Amino acid sequence: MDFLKRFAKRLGFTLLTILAMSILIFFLVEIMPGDVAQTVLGQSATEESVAALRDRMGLDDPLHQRYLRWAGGFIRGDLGESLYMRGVQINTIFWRKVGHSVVLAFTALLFYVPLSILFGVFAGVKEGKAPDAIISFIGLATMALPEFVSGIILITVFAVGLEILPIASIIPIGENLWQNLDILVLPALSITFVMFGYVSRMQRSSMVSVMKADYIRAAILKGMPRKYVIFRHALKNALLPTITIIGMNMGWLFGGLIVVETLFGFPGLGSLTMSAIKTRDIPLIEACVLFITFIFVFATFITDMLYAFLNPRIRYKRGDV
Amino acid sequence: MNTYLLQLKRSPRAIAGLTILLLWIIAALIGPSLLPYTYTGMDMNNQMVGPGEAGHLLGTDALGRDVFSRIIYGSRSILTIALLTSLLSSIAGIIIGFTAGYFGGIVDTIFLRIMDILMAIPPLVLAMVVLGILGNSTIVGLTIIVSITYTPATARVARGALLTCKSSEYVDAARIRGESHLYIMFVEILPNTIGPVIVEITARFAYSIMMIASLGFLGVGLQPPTPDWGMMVIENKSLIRAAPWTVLYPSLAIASLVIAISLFSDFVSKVMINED
Amino acid sequence: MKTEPVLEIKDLDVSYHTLTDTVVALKGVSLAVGKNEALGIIGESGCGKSTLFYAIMDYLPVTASRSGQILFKGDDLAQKTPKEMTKYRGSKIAMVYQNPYSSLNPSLTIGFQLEEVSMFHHGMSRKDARQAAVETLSDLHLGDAAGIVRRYPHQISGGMQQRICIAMALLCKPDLMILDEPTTALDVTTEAVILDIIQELKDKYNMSLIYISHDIGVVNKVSDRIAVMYRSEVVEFGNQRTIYKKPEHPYTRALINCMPRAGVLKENTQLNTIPGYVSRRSAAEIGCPFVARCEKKNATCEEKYGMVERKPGHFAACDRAYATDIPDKVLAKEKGAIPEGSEPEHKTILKIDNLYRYYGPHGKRIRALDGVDLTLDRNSVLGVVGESGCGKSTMGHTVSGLMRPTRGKIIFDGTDISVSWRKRSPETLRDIQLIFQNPGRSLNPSFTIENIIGRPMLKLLGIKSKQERRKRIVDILKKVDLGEEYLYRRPKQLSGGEMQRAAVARAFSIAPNLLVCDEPTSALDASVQASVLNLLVDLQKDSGAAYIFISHDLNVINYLSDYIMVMYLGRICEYGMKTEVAGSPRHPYTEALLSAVPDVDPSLKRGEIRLQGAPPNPTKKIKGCPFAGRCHRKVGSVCDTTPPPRVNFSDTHFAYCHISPEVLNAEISVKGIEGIEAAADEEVI
Amino acid sequence: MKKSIMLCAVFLLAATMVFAGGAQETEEKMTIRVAEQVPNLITPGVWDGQAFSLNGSIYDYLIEMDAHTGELVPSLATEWSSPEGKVWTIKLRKGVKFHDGSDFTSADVKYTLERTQDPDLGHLKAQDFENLDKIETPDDHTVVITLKEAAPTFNFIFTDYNMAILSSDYDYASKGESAPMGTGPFKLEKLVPKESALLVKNSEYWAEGLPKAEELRIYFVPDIDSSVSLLEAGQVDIVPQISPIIKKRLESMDGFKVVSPYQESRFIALADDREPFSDNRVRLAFKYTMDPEILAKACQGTLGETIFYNETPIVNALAQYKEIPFRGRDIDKAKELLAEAGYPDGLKVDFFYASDHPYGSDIAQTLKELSAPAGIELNLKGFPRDIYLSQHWMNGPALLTGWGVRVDPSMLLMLAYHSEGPWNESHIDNPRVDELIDKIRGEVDPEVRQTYYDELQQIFHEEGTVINLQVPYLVGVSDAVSDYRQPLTMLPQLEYTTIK
Repeated sequence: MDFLKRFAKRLGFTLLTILAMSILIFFLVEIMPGDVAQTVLGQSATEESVAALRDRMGLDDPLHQRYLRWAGGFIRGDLGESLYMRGVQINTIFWRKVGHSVVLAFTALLFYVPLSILFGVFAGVKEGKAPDAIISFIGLATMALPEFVSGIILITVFAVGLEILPIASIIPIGENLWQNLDILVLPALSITFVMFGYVSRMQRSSMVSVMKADYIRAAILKGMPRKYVIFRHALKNALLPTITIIGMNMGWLFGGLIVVETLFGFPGLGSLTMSAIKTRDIPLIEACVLFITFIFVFATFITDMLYAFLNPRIRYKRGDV
Repeated sequence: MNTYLLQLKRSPRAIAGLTILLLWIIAALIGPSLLPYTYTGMDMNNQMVGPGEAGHLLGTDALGRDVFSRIIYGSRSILTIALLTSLLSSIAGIIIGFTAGYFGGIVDTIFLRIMDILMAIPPLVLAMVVLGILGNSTIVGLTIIVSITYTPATARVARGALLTCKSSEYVDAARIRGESHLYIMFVEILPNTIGPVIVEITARFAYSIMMIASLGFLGVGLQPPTPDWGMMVIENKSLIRAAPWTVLYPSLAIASLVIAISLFSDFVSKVMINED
Repeated sequence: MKTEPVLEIKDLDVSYHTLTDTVVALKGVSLAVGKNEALGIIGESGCGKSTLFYAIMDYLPVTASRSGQILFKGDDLAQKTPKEMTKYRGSKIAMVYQNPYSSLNPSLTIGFQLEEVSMFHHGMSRKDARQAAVETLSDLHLGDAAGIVRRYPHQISGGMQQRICIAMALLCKPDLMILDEPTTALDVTTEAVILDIIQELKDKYNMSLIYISHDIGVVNKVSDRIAVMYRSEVVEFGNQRTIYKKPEHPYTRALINCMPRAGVLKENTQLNTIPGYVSRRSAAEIGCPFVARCEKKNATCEEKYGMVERKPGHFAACDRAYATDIPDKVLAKEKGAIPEGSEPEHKTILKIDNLYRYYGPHGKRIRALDGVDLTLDRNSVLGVVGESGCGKSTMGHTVSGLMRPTRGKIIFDGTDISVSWRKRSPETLRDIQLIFQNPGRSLNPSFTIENIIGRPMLKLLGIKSKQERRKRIVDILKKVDLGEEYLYRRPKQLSGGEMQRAAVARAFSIAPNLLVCDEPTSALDASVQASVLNLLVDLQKDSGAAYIFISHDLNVINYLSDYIMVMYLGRICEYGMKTEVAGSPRHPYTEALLSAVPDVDPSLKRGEIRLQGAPPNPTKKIKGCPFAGRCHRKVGSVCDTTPPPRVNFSDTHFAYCHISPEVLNAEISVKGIEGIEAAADEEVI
Repeated sequence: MKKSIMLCAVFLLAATMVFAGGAQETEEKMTIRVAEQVPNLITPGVWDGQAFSLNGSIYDYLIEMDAHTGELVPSLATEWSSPEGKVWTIKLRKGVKFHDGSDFTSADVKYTLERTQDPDLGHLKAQDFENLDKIETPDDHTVVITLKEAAPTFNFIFTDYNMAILSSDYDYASKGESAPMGTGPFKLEKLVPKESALLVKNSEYWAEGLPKAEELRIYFVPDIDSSVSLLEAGQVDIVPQISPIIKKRLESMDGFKVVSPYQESRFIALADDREPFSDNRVRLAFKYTMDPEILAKACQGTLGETIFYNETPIVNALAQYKEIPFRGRDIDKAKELLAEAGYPDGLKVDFFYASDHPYGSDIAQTLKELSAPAGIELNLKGFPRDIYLSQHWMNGPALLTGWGVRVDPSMLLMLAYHSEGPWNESHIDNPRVDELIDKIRGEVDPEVRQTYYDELQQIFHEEGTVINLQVPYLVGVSDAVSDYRQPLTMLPQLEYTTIK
């Protein structure tokens, strides 16, 4: 079936992109100015102690050798030793934080995907009328706010004003995220603002174009009531492009994650990346950035497959009867 | 040209967007010279005074600097960067997108692969990693880095616009006249892709403002004391309870500028797209 | 009218209100359709025929205003609310649209879209509905009905999709079926099959029909009575035969004279053209809509204007079609027979032999051109005709240099040009010009006409001075009767016909020796097409250039060409002089093609040859004759195994067929384009 | 279909309301909860001085300082003596055990001291201990240290935060970051690097009745505002290193108080080895543009109370401090001096600082504003702290660096102001200053030593290369906390602290 062939081709291509990504990130981080060992040992380190550390960390090996060792480790899930905190394996802190970020991202998705589809469809159906104008304007306005601006507005209203939600997202020691779900609400809402604006506008325009299609006119003139035509005929075709849009926007979602986690101090992958960059902890930076791109590329791949699966034109080959 | 003005008159949202944008541009051009305070002047007796007090329209920040003049001056740097970025990335995007789209074949597939890879890293992360290491940079540095992260997106749009024109018959007609590739690309096709390209430039303008503000917020914006709206927000974040105006007004400034541009670019896309 | 009308429209007005002005779409339209009667509606684009059926179905956009009565079996649809209309839509009045593919929902199975009609209107269960659907499909001669029901729209061919749409309309047993140009997007042979089916179903379910089209030939095949519309008004309404034989309204007469049809050849008649163009109608305009372009207008046209019953059952808004006080401007040339021996002197300019062109990767190679050879003389027209996918456009593109042939030789005026345009010498580039099908896309929208036409002069003729170029442009524009003011206009400001004439001007501005026309008039209305065809004929007289004229419309080919080549699946079926191929076709496919051609004269009868199925998949290698699968005179298994030999009927006329020449010659039937003269003029009802 | 979407949206909103309440913590054991900055390295020796409460509670020191009186009090060392400062005899406390059960003996002290000279460790106190000649351990509880040159105040070095006493047979190189182990009042129970640490009471601690609390929870929070909101939400009791703005807010609310145990220094170093500050007239001109009042306000403090200004490296809390009145801001004098030095129309100079270090960017921007009228245009170059330390510190014309407090000023002078000092950031090369520093280190008699200090401070005032702005180290504490002690050694003594 050509669907499987397409699946295999796309999967291969996605893995290729990830490989190319890892090479790009590795060299991008490597060429950064400043001597890593010098930074670790601090300003007082003597020349020979710096040289000793460089040797121990294999910083002087040829570049490709170091890349292979690092990539090998990454595949096995061992992200190597944190340069900054000697003796601390990146794994211990990395995967917990990734877990938190995935939960936050998922909550944001849970908020904005149904909402933007609901409003997008509603605005599309009522094209040109009052609700359409209102929803489009709201969409435009929220899309224009960077995450931290909407975050600050949310903080002033909910955390400072009404004081019903925590201003900072901290997990007390010994507890885990699931016992403190309230720290998820404000960060997720800040991301929802931007994503809602973008996706609802896309959903609206896709709904509008589907409503103008010939087969909708044919269905109505077949005597089918308008509501039935909207749900059974229009919705299925209108939702297809939205899947790809959500997939493509994962990049924005992760960009937004970093900003929001910094604003709320949320212990996720975003704030870990920020502190990694600040402390120039090279292996940690590489791990974080590569993981973000891995999720992003994988998400696009999944949405591609979902689109191909749900779209009969692609799923079934053109068989002549 | 008058058809555009006619349509403009009929869409209130576009007018609102345009007026706010023009206000900001005027503020950026002549604002700083009219202000009573310089953006770095420290009035240490009036630290963190509220809006309207002691002659400060929007109050002062922790160092006693006038928030209003810092915002006005900040508009100058953010507008210049955003303008330069959207122009730079669009021009680069057109050149790359056109060559790839026009010649097709391997050139095109290589281009697409590279674009996929570059687009795989969220632009904010890419810019942050580079800026984070180089430390606070100047307007030129920020512009170059943000333009590089946006070029893949504009290149893709330019390529799309070219492909729609390339398949039409007037290009075939030009080919069998023996016209050169450059002539076909930039004399025959370019004028017809102006619509989507202009739409892309205005959209990119709005996105780059958001990006620059976010980078400032993450602490990798402009070198102090040049006011950078994003930096102003993060610097005064700890005052959110004591002096909320120091955080709120820069945020509202960012919001108003970005919304204004989005409204206008929304209008431009409506006019441009259904025109050709 | 014999029976009580199923649908009666009285004084229907529809106008669209844009922000700046209001445009009239329908003005005072009155029509009636009897039970089991087929009403054809003819009109060029922009005459309001589509608005008519939207008005009937109350599916007008929100900016439209509608007034007048639409009586369907007595009750007035105009007063119905949208909710009540749902009872009428689909169950009492059903629709069939122009492009079948886009009228079917791509992500729902065909079965579902058929069942929902009967489930909704007749309250059937899904199982019964599916059963009804399968039965109706077999009515439409669709083979594996059970299989089709499970498939998606993109998995079946164009003709098949249109039958599904008709089945969908039939499923609710409507009293009235409205068809809006249902076959325009289909091939001639498929169109003939669909038209037969419609005719058959009309009688079987004794439905009444409204058939809307711009092509008189197609309408003749189906309708009993015909209404002619022009600029939002019905100008003539009457029996099918009298409309053709004795039209009352000058527009109807002019429209019929514009169309190439049996017996009309470039040698003996110049197509009648209607000067000017269709302008939008503002609310203020009164009187006859055709007055601006009518050659027979006189003082009475304003006041005495209105629909009058000129003859029993024949209404017209004017009766000056044959008025003699103003002489006819366009007179048919003396109708001499084509002198037998006077073939144009042989001076071959183009020779193609063994031309192949394949597309796509090795595995799935599409054989667009599968071994074509021909010769073309200077100052002559080669008409290339065939259905879609037969490779005619590919042939045009390889000759004009857009594409490089995969194998084979193209010799032009002695030089080998079987290479793409990049490697051709400037002289060759100047000598061969191409005119495209879609006028709107062949002129660069952001250029003025002056630099569109001027550019080839500068590039290929090297005329540096602007004044010199402008002078030449002006007089070439005059030749295509476009005024000097067109120099500074952009393509968007021109009508379809004007754009195509500008394209022709561009081609002729550098005096080419060979002009390849790829279906130049199929996107144009009849009257506009006529002006372009006349232009091509005149320009050939003084330039002496050779034409390769590609089209799927046999009437146009028959009118214009000297030689005709019939192609099927990338190969030549039959080649010969026009009189030979169109006059007395030999190859079974040419016969089938000719019999399927809808003709303007309703009385003309043609053979009833209908081809079943669709052309085979182009990617498969064909050993025998490509037409074997569908041939109605298939000799036997030899047709499938061995490629048909070349059979010569005269030194210019040959075909590739296994049927022996004797049998072919013996059976020269009168199946030619002239058709069988109607036995006697049936009395005009 | 549309109904199902509506349902899902309603469910979502309901879910968030339910969680808004958050789970309340219930515990009965007395627990001290501290919100610290996120530390980089915590292994003693390379520990760059963040998260003091963690190491302060895990490790013990030979000598500690009384938080109230400031005198040195015996800790692991019961007594220490040196007749002329060259040979030091230290008696060690008996019966002390490490958390892993091993005994505390003189071998551990010998290991800790010799570890400072370990080449590939890069110990921060390596220079201070170059003076070591040999270390003898006559018995398990006595250590005799012989120095190359006499150092009467050598004993102060043992109070430094990096001189935590380590067990000789514990592998700190690999476990120092993930499982620190010492003799201190609290034992490490669980450490999640960069996130949190749980310490429990060391039941066999050598001081009876200590520590008072059962448990010590430490959260590592990257963002100071988040820590403060935890304090206000009652989820933590102690938040060190808060900014003066937060101090103002906390004091305005009841239930909280702000403690200021000691002062940190912000040294503005004017490089003596390169243009333009190599010329003392330019240095003086820069000093004449200073305005301590404005600088204090920039740091949200008030001059003389929380913020102090002088032009010598000696912190005013120390006995050796000599009060020298401020020369006054005089722009014309500054211009005059600049003209004399060959800069009639002003000059442009790069100013490097750590942009994310407390007070850093505020002070930098204020200095630029103050010096501008005199024609000195500071080109501010801010970098994240670690890039600043690794690439720009020690090699810029003008630097702003944060320095911790040293109980014995001679240690600081040796490190930063002796011409061969390893951290001589201003590249000062003044023979008289070198001579005075050597004399101070060798002089046994305090009065004579003080005369050298006075002369040194006068030289720094007139031609020094440093401007010292002392800023308060502030700790936010909730009222539930009693007896929070943090002496000049910067190590909080949480063993005394109790929670109501």
